[in-house]
Amino acid sequence: MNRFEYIKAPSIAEALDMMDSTVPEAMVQKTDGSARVVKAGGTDLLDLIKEGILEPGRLIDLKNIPGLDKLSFDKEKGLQFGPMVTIADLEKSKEVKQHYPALYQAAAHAATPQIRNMATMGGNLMQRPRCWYFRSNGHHCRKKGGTTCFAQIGQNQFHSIFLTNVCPCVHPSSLATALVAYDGKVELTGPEGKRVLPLSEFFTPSNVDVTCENVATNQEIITNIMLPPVQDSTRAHYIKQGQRESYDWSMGDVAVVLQMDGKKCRDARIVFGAAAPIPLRRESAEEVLKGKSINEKVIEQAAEKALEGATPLAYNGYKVHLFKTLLKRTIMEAAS
Amino acid sequence: MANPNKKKIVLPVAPDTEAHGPVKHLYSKKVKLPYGVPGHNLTEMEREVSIDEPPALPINEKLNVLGKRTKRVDAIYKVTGAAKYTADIQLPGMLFGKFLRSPHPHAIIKSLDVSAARRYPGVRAVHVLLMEPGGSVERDSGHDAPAETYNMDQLPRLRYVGQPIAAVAAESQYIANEAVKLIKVEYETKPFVLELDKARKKGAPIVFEEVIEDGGNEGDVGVKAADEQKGNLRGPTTGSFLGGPRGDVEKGFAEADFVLEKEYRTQVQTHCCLETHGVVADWQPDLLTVYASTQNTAGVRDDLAELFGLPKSKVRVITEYMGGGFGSKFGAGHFGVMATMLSKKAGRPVKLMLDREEEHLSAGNRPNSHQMLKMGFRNDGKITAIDLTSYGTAGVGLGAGVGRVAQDMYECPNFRTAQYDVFTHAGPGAAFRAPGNVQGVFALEQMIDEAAERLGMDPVKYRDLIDKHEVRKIQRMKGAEAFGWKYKKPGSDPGPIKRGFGMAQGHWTRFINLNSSATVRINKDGSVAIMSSVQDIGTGTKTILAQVVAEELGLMAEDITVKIGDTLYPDGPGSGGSVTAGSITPAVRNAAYKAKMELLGQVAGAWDVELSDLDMKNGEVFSKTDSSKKMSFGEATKKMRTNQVMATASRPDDYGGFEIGNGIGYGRLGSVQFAEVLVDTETGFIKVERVVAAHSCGRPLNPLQVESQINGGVIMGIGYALYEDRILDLNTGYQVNANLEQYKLPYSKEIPQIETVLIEHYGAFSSTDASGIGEPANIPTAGAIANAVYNAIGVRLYELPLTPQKVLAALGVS
Amino acid sequence: MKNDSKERSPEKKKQGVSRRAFLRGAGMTTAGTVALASGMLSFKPAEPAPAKTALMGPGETEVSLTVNGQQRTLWIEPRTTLADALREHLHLTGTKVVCDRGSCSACTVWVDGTPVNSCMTLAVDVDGREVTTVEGLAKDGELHPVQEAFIEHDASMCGFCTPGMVMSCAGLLERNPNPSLDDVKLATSGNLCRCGTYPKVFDATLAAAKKMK
Amino acid sequence: MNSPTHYCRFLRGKNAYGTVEGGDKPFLNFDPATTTYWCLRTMGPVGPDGQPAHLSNCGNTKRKCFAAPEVEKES
Repeated sequence: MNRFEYIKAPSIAEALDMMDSTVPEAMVQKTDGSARVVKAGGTDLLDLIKEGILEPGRLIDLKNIPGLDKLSFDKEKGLQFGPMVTIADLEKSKEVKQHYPALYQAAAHAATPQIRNMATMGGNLMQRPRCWYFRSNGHHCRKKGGTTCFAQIGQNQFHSIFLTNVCPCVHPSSLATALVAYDGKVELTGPEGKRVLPLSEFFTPSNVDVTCENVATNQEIITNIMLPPVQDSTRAHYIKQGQRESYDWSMGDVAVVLQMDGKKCRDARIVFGAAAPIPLRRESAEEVLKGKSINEKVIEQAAEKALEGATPLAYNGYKVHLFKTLLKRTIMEAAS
Repeated sequence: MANPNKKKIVLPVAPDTEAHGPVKHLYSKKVKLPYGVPGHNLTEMEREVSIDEPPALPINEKLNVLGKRTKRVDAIYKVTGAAKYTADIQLPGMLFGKFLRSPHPHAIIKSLDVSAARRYPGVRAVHVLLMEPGGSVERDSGHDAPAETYNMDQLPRLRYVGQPIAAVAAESQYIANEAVKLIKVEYETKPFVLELDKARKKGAPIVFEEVIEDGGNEGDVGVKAADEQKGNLRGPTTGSFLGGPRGDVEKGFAEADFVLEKEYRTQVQTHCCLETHGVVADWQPDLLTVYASTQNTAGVRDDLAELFGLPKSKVRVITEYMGGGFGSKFGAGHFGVMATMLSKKAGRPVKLMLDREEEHLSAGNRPNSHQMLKMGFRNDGKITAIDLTSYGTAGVGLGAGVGRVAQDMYECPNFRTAQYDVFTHAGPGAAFRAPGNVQGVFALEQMIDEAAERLGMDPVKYRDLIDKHEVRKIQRMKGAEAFGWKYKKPGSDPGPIKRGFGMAQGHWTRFINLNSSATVRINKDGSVAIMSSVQDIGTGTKTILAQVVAEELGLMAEDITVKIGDTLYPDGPGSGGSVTAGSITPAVRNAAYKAKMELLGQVAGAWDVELSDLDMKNGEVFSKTDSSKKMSFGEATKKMRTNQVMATASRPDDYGGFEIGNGIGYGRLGSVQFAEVLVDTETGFIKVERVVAAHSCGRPLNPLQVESQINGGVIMGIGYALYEDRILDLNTGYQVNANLEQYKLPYSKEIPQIETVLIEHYGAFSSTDASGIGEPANIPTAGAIANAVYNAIGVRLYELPLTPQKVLAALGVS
Repeated sequence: MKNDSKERSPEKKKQGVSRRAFLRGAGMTTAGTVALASGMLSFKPAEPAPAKTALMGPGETEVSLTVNGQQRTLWIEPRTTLADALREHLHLTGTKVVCDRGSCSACTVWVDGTPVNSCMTLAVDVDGREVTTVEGLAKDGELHPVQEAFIEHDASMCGFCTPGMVMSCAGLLERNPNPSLDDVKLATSGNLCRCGTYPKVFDATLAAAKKMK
Repeated sequence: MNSPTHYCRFLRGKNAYGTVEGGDKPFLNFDPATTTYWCLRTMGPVGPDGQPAHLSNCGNTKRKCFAAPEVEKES
């Protein structure tokens, strides 16, 4: 771990004033040890620093800024929570469990209980991928400004099966899978004010910019995450498959949010986690479900459609079948 | 494939270890000892033993402390955080060390410059590993070494990522870590090979290029690196202490009604000790003190004494608590030698603990294997021939054989094996909980199950037919009963999630280390202490020693102070090979018995009675004939003439002698395990639901701890069967999962319901008749799980670990 | 690592003596006594901690926290993790560092009553907060029921994971006095044990829960 | 067979049975297939001359790095 300065920011405005880099920038452009980056729970940031792949000059801690750890639910307005809300806070919230079961499931299966107590939702959405080449100090990969993708030619059993052409790392947040399925939005605050983006537009695929995973600039901080209200017709489910049931990263996770009129599906949102460098919506599969009664045949069709266009790598072909199974099971559970 | 090497195998056994058979004693006596399994075939065995031996112990049922579920004597220090491990040692003025390690799997160091590191504020010593054949131990002497730069003739060739090159000692770990990065190195990279199959192909990069002249050993262990056909190959090994080939394998196959021939593969597993390898070394002019996380304090002392030219009396190694070793923590290690070197240079204590990545890369691993097993069977079930050829890589090291289960578990007149080591550019292997046997069982026990199916026999009943091991037969019976074993047709469950049942068994040679000594000291205040260099690596050695002495002196385990893990005390055995309980407990009991006799002799004088009239029990010393003569243990010790009574004893030979050499006891340790699994055929995921583990370890001294060790063996076996795998990047030679996040080990939700069936088995071998359990507990698990997976899905998997990828591929769905 | 009482670095001098630092210096013994008397269930800091907004580091900076009921002041670099602060500076080596990345939970301590990984927490982040380590679990010479049960059920082997396991399991019982086996497995699902003590950890924790009723 | 009567004093090994020491100390009952070796001088599986440490090589008095055993020191 390199030496760094540390300051507790008293307010958003001051934090914005103090920061000068995103974490990706500090790893690619501003690598001279002077980068000033914000820190929330710190679980991912410390990991990067300990590995020696991030050497910031200053950490700006957001924990003391009042109001960022609030979670509120309103039947009309939906769910809203600040970036400093922890994964454990979501897991423990009765409202989340009752109204957003897919989000609850994702929270309950993320990381370890200890990490869930520490990791914040802002940090969770901003965290860097877990690709073992990216995380290794011995591999200067594209994501770190290099020219080689070691995963494409190397050990890629846990890598992506979609959007694999530039960097096949998978997005590390399994909570994002559920949040995107619920059509969540994120509020970014900068010196000029706030902007609100659907989460589906927040994440950046590697073929657009390989060095970062989202659109937040070095003058922006996540200040709110919002989910729309759920209807009486909303049905949702989330399944995560890790190699282990205990603490593990996802090999594949699926969130499905359906709007059901009786047996008939009015609307559907299907998102794959650990399938691509971003939480990946499968619109083509959603179209299969829309307007139909959910039965085994329809589900089968949706699963086939959802995996169309997959480009698995040398060692992760199994994921295609895995996702089909997970998707079928998730739809089945959601609809039942 | 097998090498039909028919020449006589002469094994390198030193002349003084060849003697076996009962030892002739100058003064002997005859004792009757329990023999067999209570409830089955318990009888008595008369043995002629030395006159010094204590009287025979009855079976556990008739004892007060031994065989009883006894709380670990040091548990309180573990649950409160008071236990000090090597990683916790802090000495005044202590420095922190850090290694520079190779970033390349194969390279020559063109030049190396340590001057910037040496100048870095807070750095107190730098040491470079130089290759100077015949040179002195101190290859970079003193603070003011003239050479700040080194050239390629002096420096080692690098053969794996993580190979140590140099190290620094500094005022803090941060400074040491930073300074190491300032060492300037110029590398010339070379082609490398990581894969077992590729390394043995013609044209593969050669790990050791020079021909080694076979310097005087039988041909089958020579390194023939320059031979293109055999590049990177060592071997084959065709024999072991259990003998060489037997019978005529070709004739055996000709006599068979059917022959099975299959290939099996196992992966590289890393030890993942929770406490990493490391030491704190404190070089003082009159004594070198080393706190070491080791399984063998005496071995570390001997290594350092030899290397630094010190008398053994001037090296003290201490291991009060240690956080797991599993076979990998033997010897002083590169860290131990380096820390000592740095401490000597800096004149201050140096702590050098590996970090988690270094632990994976350089602290050892279980080599992988590619086994070609061919067996002939007759329709009546008899095995007519076994032919096993194996290749395995321990990286730049050796020892990748697959053990001796195929040779020795089942009756078969015709056997041969050819076991090859393959060199690759990866970190060296190390002994790992039942070296070879775990790999071997995965192959052998699956083939036995295939034969049983072919014969239309229940796998348990089939083993009853071909396995002559008496105790294992009882284990199968009791285990099957506890499991509710019923043969189920493979793949017969409807629906995508299928249940399967399987079993496998293993065996382990009973090893005894005769270099096992201990002192028992009884103080005038009634306190009692045990002293030995033997260490408790988490198996519970401290507790069983306390129990043994408590039983002898009529006290309770908690009355005994156990001071072990310190080479100031008499030498104990290294804790590996499941030797510890069987080796050190008789020494401790014999010492306790001697001390007891000394104490009773002094009491007899004070009371004016015959020594033979006195005994101890329930905290009292009493006359066997005069009930008025009785006092508490504490009162009795007050009568002592001196402040303490002390006795030291060493492990005598096994009663009845040894089967082979000076330490291979009669009677193998058998183990049988049953597994129940669920296999999700749509995702490929396997869940182990239940394991019944039937084991024996001679006289179980503390069933509570035996159970814990069996649980541990089963859980480690689950990791090996389903999750663990060292994954190397084939383009850069790095281990991509050198952490505890991507190197997957079982955690709480992977733990099945485990039931232990413990068979008490008396062999009349020693004054405690105890044996170890560490290894036997780990051997059959992966085989049992593999058989259960087959039973669930009806398709057999021949390669570990049994990942979802492999299950789906075997089922033909992806 | 460096001794706490060593010469102070220039960064510290710049900060001057704050009111809090003065109070702490004057009343350390009293604060410790108060915290002990208030019992283990009180995780509120003895003194509400106003946020320090001054720039700290990169050299040593002052951090003050309550550890096992006692107020402690440390001079450490901001990069120092809580695990290192406890082990190297306060010599509380019961907390173990195994993976050093939050993957094994051997370093589990409670911050304001919540189990966290001390290897992934910066010590400066817990300034003014209350930390409980395995050494602080026993109260008035009485072991925590989970510790008692671990001894009784042989839930430690080599013992290196044990402090983390104990903190996870005791933490569970503080939140949920009536756990199921699944609850115990969930609470320890981030705790790695290579010796394989899990079955006995489960037994011990369930037994401790029964005893606590 | 021409098995050496003694081995390099710096050769060490580990098999299931226990540790194996060089010099005049005996090589204990032995399974060549599962014994790992190291050289005390390099603390790795390779001798100072860059060749593997193994029973078949380290009894070789012609090897550049061979060191004859000394009488055991005990005091």
